[in-house]
Amino acid sequence: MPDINALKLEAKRILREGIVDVVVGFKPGDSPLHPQPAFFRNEDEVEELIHNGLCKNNLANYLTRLPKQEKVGILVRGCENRSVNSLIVESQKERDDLYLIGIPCEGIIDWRRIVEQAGEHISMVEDNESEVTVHAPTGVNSYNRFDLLHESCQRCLHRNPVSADTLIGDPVANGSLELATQKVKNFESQDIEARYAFFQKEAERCIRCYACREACPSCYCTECFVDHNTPRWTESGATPAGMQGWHIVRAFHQSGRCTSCGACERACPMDIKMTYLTEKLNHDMREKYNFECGMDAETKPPFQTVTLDDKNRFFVGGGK
Amino acid sequence: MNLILPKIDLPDLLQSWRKKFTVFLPQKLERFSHFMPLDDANAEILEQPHNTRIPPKALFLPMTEALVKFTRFGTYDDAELEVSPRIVFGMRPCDAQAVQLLDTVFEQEQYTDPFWVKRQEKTIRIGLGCHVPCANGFCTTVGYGPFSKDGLDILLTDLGDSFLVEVLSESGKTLFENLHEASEELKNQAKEIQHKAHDAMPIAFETENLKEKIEQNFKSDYWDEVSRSCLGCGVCTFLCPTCFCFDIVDEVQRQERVRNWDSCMFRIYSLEASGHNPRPSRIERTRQRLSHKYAYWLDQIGLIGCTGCGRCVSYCPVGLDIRAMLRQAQSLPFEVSHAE
Amino acid sequence: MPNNSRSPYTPMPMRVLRAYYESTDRSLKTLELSFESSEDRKAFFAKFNPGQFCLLSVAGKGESALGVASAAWEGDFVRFTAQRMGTVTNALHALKAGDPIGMRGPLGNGFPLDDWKSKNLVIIGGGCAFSTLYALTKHVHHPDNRDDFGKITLVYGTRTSGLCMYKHDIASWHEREDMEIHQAIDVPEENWLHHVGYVPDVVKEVAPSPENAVAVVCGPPIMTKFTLPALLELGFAPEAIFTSLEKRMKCGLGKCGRCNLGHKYICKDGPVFSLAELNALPADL
Amino acid sequence: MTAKAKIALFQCRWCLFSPADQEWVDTQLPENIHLTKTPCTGKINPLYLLNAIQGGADGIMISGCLPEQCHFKTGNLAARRQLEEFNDFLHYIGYEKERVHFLWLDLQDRGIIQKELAAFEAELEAMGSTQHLATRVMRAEGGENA
Repeated sequence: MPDINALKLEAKRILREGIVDVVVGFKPGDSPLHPQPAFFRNEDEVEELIHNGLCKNNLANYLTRLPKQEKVGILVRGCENRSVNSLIVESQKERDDLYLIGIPCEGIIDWRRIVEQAGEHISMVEDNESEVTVHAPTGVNSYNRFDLLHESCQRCLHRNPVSADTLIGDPVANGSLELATQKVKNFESQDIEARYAFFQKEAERCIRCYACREACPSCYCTECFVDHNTPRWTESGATPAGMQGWHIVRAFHQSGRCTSCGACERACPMDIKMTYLTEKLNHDMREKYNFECGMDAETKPPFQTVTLDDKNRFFVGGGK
Repeated sequence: MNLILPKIDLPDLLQSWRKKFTVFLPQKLERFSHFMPLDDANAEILEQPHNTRIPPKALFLPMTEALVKFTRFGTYDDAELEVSPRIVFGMRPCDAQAVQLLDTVFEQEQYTDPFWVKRQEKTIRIGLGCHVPCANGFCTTVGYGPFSKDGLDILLTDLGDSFLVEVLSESGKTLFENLHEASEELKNQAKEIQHKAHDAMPIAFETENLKEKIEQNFKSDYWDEVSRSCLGCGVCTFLCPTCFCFDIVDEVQRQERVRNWDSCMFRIYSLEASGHNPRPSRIERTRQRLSHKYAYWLDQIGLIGCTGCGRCVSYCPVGLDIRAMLRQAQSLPFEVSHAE
Repeated sequence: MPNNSRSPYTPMPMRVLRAYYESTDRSLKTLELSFESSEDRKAFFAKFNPGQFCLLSVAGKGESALGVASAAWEGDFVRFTAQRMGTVTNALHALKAGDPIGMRGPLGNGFPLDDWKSKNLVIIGGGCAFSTLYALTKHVHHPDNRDDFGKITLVYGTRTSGLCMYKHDIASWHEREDMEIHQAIDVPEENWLHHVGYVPDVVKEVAPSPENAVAVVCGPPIMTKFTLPALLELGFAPEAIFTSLEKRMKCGLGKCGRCNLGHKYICKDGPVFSLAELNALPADL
Repeated sequence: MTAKAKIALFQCRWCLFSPADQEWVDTQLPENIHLTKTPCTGKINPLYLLNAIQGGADGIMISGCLPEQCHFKTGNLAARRQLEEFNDFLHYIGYEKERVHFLWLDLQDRGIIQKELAAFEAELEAMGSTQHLATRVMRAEGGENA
């Protein structure tokens, strides 16, 4: 866990010294399970700043929502740092306008798992190195932290910020590629019927609230393809075709742009699994183009670069 | 009329209803509960204290439904809708109250929505009171309660190994024909449970003058403050039992004009063809959502358009809490316009 | 299919009787629709009042709300003028005489003509929003109705002379003795004999008397915004100033929720509101 | 399958250099093949493919130019990356990979597209129709249970 006082000091310093206009972080919510993203504009406000394992949002999301000219300080974990880099590559923000306070991350706790274990009346959650202690009217219980983590965090590959201006806390051990790709490989090893059945079952619960889209830092288009009416790319209602179309294209638009932060899945009110889709794309980007999104602020994603080296990657038509 | 139903008899009773009705009751779907039709297998009757994820308004106003069938030759016909008689079992009072509120929208004298009415007429609503308070609900705050009877044909109170069955309408009566009248003792026990549940619900915010404060501070910075971290997704409105906005879209391939749930939190919701948008940012959209529930409904029917189910609180992706927002609204300045 | 059982979401069948461009730049097209069923026709005219709107349907494209631009006495047809804007209006522009079309309506409340009896009318319009005012003027002109109202003053402004709608009628109105008509364009043009300037300025210049008069304003939001204060300045009471509003609409029945202005729905409670009513509602336009 | 397999053909308008082939595509295409001509394969958005599948196509053929022969220099390279990945992705979620067929044509080729289309059609007919990926033509479940 980051030293909260060190975080506050750094946030206050950059505000005081005028390095940034606003610091994006978290503040406590009404319930201990739901800290809220918050914007600190002066030193006094920073007193409210918190950062713990229940801070579930990808803060990079707010970079495209804040006024363009503002200089922004932002608390970044591994995934958030990479999302920031990806936004810089896509010209959504200038690196010079940003100050990244890096936090090595030990994973985000899935609040729904806490509720499953301890009920919904939670008065306090203590987040320690390896254990999470939950205070509920039924009693105080401790759980293994790793088991409570959100799935995408359990298999997270890059836990440390990659290009932070300052790092609060000591770097943690990064995940293994094997673990990170296991899910995709397992899914791929199933037969086609089982894969479709899973996809269908997950997509079917969609209510088209677009929380996944809004929670994703990469989804910053002013007009999404589902909002178009001429042409209407897919059905706009909660019909099988509409729901599947949405999930296919939403995920596909993330090819080479997804940092596996899992914010989409955490935002979903219907507990729809989505990261197995984007993980597949990330896996392909890695295998085919040796590309990992957001590792630096220069490399363009594969779909933005073309090279003749590709020419032999396909079979050639006409029998050649 | 107060009857007593031993819990042991419930599965058989539910199955016996299936001869004449489609019986919807909350069943487990993934990690939450959802209203689904009962089949042969005796479903586990969910004893979770909290609500289904999707409110039962979806049984009356489906997420997607055909309104009109058209042809490419330009003829139009009503979409057919066959509704078999149904029972919705285990509706929480907040959700039943919400359906009652929506009746005032869809069953107006001037324009009645035939689809809503058809579903409504064919449905018997059996409510299950909440003897265990939920974490994020605030029904008593907005003037309703964990055992409120509005919009229900039957209200059940959990007495441990049996239910007290309060019959509230004629159509509900026929369903429980062979049950015994409850003893005075059990009736009193139920009353006590109901009062206790009511008192256990905390008052989340003051509603006095709330409407005036919201209305008078239409241009206040308050809206900017409370909406700053809002993502603009539709979770709060789609999971809300009283949100009813819909979009009408032509699905060309199916040759149907359908209505889909829509949300005032979406940018395109109010975007006009000219490019003008009366609610261009999340500030105005949040204001619309809160004002609609806590001011406009009051003007229209004199009731708060929020039944305090707490879904928007539990599932907001950024942890925005309507209770906190309204507490903050209470600190806004306002002038008393008419003295008593 | 019996008509009385139709759901309020299902359009009635109509046919395009005439379709012609209204403006020289072809951005405005007028459609005159005839009824396919006589029952529908009777039901429509039993309810119709100038100021109301209808939802026109093009199968597969959607619906669009348009104000009715004809008076009931003109004949068994309904006139609309559509500006080419989005998907539906583009489809409307592609229609020609004889094509089928769907229509729902009349919807909304129209102008409160009964309250206006024996008063002078000041009619102020701008651009294509003039259509319902045209219907109003036509209605009042009918000999049966003319004596119910006092003097008519009409101010109609467009960006250019080419964008002026219903040119033939408007030209003839200049000849009429029972009305005063002021036409305006935004920028000077050759051979233009009328006012040059924005509508609010023209209103101030013409200075219609507020004495026993009501003013009706329909125009683009920016014009309305500046015309209303100009009228107040001239001495019109907020209760005597009326305007017709529009917002994005879907159902037209006060159900789909998007056209609300505070607790009122523009489709169901409007679209005509007096300034006094508007002042009591939030400025959510 | 009783009816003929429905094929959506996306064709880069430069890839059929031979006027005879182009004329055949423009005028004599069998009815079960729906042609969409694009300025370049680079213009083919994955959404077009989705639309074709959801519109009820049994298979999709994309014909374009060889890498060095693109009229716009690199349009087909971009298309190759995206469309290949899209196909892989659809396969991942349970759509048969064989239903999307890429035909990269050399400008010197003659008469190939006819043969390829016939072969593709036969292949699709052998595979039968698929229930994988919902189509827009299908009606939604009456909306009874949301």
